[in-house]
Amino acid sequence: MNSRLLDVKGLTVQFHTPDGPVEVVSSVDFHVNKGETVGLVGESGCGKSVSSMAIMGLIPSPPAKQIGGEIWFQEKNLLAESPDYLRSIRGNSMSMIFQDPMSSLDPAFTVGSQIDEAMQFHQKIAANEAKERSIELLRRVGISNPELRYHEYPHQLSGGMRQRVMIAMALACNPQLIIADEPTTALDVTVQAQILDLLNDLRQTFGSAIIMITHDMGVVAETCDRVMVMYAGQIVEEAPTEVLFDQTAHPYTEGLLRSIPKISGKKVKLYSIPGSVPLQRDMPKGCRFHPRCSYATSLCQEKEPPIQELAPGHRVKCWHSDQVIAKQGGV
Amino acid sequence: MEYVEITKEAEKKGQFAEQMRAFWKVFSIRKTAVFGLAIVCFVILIAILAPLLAPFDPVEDVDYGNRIANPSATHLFGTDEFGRDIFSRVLMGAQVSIAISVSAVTISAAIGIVIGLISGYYGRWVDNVLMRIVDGLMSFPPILFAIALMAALGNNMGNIIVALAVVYAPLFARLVRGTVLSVKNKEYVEAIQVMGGSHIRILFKHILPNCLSPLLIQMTTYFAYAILAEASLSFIGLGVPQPEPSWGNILYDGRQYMLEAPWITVFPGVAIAVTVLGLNLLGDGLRDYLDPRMK
Amino acid sequence: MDKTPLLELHDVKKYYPIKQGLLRRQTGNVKAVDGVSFQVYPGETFGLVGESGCGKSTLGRVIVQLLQATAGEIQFGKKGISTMSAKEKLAFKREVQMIFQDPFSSLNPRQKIGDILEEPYCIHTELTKHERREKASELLQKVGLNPMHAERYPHQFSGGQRQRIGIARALALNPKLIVCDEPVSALDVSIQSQIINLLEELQEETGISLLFIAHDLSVVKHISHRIAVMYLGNIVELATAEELFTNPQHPYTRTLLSSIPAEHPRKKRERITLAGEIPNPANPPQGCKFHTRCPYAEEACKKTVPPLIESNGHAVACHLIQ
Amino acid sequence: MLSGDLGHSLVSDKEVLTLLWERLPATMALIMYALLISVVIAIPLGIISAVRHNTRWDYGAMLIALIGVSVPNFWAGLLLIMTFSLHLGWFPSTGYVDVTQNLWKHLEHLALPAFALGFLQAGIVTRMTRSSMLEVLKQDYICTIRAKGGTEKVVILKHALKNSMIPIITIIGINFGLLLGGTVVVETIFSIPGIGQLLVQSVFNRDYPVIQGVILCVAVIYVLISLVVDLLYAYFDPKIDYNEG
Repeated sequence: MNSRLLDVKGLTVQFHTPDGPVEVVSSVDFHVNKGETVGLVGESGCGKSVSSMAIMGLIPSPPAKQIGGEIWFQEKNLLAESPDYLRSIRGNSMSMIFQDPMSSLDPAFTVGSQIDEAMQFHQKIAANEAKERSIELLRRVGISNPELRYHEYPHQLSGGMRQRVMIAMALACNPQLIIADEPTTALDVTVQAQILDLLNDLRQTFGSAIIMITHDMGVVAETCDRVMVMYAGQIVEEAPTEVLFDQTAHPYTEGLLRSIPKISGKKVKLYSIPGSVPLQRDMPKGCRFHPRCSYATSLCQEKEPPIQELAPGHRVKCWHSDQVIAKQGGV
Repeated sequence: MEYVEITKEAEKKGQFAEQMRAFWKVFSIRKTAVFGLAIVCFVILIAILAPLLAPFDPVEDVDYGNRIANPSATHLFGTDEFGRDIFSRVLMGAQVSIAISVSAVTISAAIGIVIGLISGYYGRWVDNVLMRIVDGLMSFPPILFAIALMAALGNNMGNIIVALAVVYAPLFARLVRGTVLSVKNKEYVEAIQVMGGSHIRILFKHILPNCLSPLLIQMTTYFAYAILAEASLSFIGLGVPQPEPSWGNILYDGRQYMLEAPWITVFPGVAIAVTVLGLNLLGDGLRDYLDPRMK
Repeated sequence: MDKTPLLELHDVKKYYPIKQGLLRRQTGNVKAVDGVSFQVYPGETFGLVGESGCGKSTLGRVIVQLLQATAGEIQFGKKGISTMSAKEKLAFKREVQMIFQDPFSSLNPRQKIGDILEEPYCIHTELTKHERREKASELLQKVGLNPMHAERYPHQFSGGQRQRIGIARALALNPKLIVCDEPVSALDVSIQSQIINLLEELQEETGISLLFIAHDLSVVKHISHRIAVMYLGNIVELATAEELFTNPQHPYTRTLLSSIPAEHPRKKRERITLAGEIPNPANPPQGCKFHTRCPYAEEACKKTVPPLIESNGHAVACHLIQ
Repeated sequence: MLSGDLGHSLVSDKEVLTLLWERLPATMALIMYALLISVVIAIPLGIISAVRHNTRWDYGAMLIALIGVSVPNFWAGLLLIMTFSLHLGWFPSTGYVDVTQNLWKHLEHLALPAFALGFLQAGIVTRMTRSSMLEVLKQDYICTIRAKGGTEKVVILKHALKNSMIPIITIIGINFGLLLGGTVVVETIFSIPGIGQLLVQSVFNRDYPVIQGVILCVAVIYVLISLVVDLLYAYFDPKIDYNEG
């Protein structure tokens, strides 16, 4: 229990819509240990970003109607704490990197002043000391000429550099947890590689735990120790990264992995998951994945599968996970 | 064959009704917008029916015994210094004021569409020349420009319409051009270009329909502006010639008697304010419905 | 592949003027596409990869004539586009179609799906309304949608479904070539593979040629027969998909390939990391445009532009290879 | 005309330029006060209604703004005179005292007209401030600041406000024409010897050289204002760099 940095229990998020309340995240449980990188994988609308925003306490209401469950961080249930307390840990012991570096920096202020701010919100620090530390951080995230860049505005930097600035900002107060929401999706391949390398490197020196939110299994393979796969607001599979790739136990994870074209090896026809993600207001009964699942039986249509622990740390929410694993053994 | 035609007609009508229903469903959520629409409809109705509703002739019926009379049962809004019935003058004034602003805005919107479409779609030197002219016209404050035009043209109703149309047309041209430019580079227009669709098809089937919603929103706002402008012009004696009633004219008359007969100025003022308020509410509602960015 | 090419590009260039100052005088050019030549054969999928700003999308738009080339010649079926008569141009526009990146802006929100799909027939054929409707519902079935969907509006569909509609529209006139500009990059992974499979099936069925523009290397590798890699407006390497991925020659291609995230946590690659950022295309480096970031650059690279030299169907533009 | 000679008035035989110089101070003072009043009312009101979006505060502020854009300024002027000078007697109803003669009297005379003129502008600016703030508050970088642990005060007054200023300044610049135009009516009502009143008088007298002079003068002011607006842009939007051309 001591090694647990973050413990999320039964997190549920409901949104108000004109058609009534909609549950975007349905009783999600997970934890993050100190210093580890955990992947949260899924397609758009699966609730992965909303979960992370809930952890940060950044879901505005409206549209949020209700946030249920518990989020334990540093011995405190964040959902029961005051907004002031949440603000005091945001950017301090818990920080965030956003997807689009083009729109995540305030265009009207220099990048330097925005990093200074991250420190000044939480520490009593003299302006020139903050500046010194910001320049050091910029150097640390691989920006050349940091003294010069400090005075530049976001529009003067490329996408890759802006994402480095975002990372510097997230690191400003030595956080214990960094939530990275699709940090490389908006970037080119070569830049993505640079940023992933940087994150791996920083994680070793700073010792922060990272929640890596992504839809890209490649990014998961590159960076994560453990992975959670989300589908339609629920976690459907959770495993150490290698186990997830080797002993996939949920049909959705299997589909995700198999629908990515392979660089190596012979060309085979791509696997594709039929249909599309169900809308929140007409969520199928039973297992939420059953209409798109090739293993589905009448049981799946009727009863929602429980979460089973197949091996230590490998949990899956499927009635037929044995078949899924068996099939891979056969290939 | 006839049967087919009939069903087609029915289908079209059904489609329109369906669209109107869809519109109403969203639009009616905003109570203020519905209120605005109600006001505008009410004012327009009054303007049309004014000759039937007015108890007195606004110009000819002069009640000498009752000059500057308080509002009463006979004269709902009182009378002015000639003993004319303010209620009738405000009703007929609605007709004049609305006719002027509707004509001016419609004409300027029409001119604006033509110039904006040509300028935005054709681009190059035509765009340069037209936009220079538009910028030149826009470098004068609208009301002063209208005053200058009225001074040059002389005041009668036709000239107010011309003056306001000239003043507003550049603003519509700019708006339409802006929309054309943004729609022109949309991928669905490019898809038609790749297919070899003609300019006529692209302009009228794909670009123009997409310009109509911002145009409608701006027209609503400019109806309000035009009503204010007409009133301002008349108020300084450069608008509708006396003794024809317009809201601005009545205010102009009432100015001298503000202390002893405030009703002469209060009622037409209320009429203007309520109409403009209705148009603004309606415009806001349309913007929320048609322009999702503003939500 | 010894057939006659369907599409041939000879040294095609597209420059955008940079206008500055009060008088909007031209002070330079952004060389978006700076001398590109290649051929696309009937029935093949030709992949065009590169990072943002390399000119791949501009090139696609030049080929479908949305943009005019500044210099160079594009030949389609033995006929130069610049020498085509108005009638031949219309025929060309019938045979070359395009699929766009953004499934949300590529369909007119005010048109019903049926009307969108009938439009190609309105432009190019004399079919009656009834026949056009038939065709439209056939198209919908072909791309895996319900013919009933013709009565709906674009906003009622998901991204993947809209992309299917875009494909149906491109297929309407039985074209010989479809330029696909990042057709799957806006889609979710599970939908991506559906669309890729659909394109492959349609190609098998109709023998159509595809020019597939994308930044995702694994997708391009999967779908293409031959691939060209672009950097700052030039092709730096061109080879068959297998050859390019197993035997990359150009330092830039190697960097790109090494940047692809691992497929499996145990198969992490040794990465070549590039120095610096992509130079400004308005002011590209002299000589080989890649030399400022190339780990192997020599004196010669700074001076002369390396030509694209082919041997055994594998073309590379690098001084160090020749 | 280009040499600065605008000719002579047909009525008073004074030089047009001299006439304009005599009249300009009153108009400029009136416009400045109106602008000041409108900004002081509108920006806080706009911020409140954006921050308290869809609450009673928002509806209240929007109602005030809506009345502002719907009430014609001459009517507002008449009502103000009726209430505050004729009935309550707090302010003089008409006339003008130059600032050099008596500052207090100067302000007293201009208070009502400036309010009548500024009310419309205030309505427009409030609405713009609100919609522009709402737009900015939706941006990703606002979320970044919250994620850094910034207080709402910092988020709104430092970041959101600076980013909202561009459209607000634009609308003030565009509607400067409305202010200029409004002076014509307001000066007439309040008998202020400004160029608006001069214009009306010369239109009635068919004094064409003066009309021409006033229009030219106003156009020059308008152009100067656009220049000021452009300079303000450069301050609020670092992307605009006039050195690059």
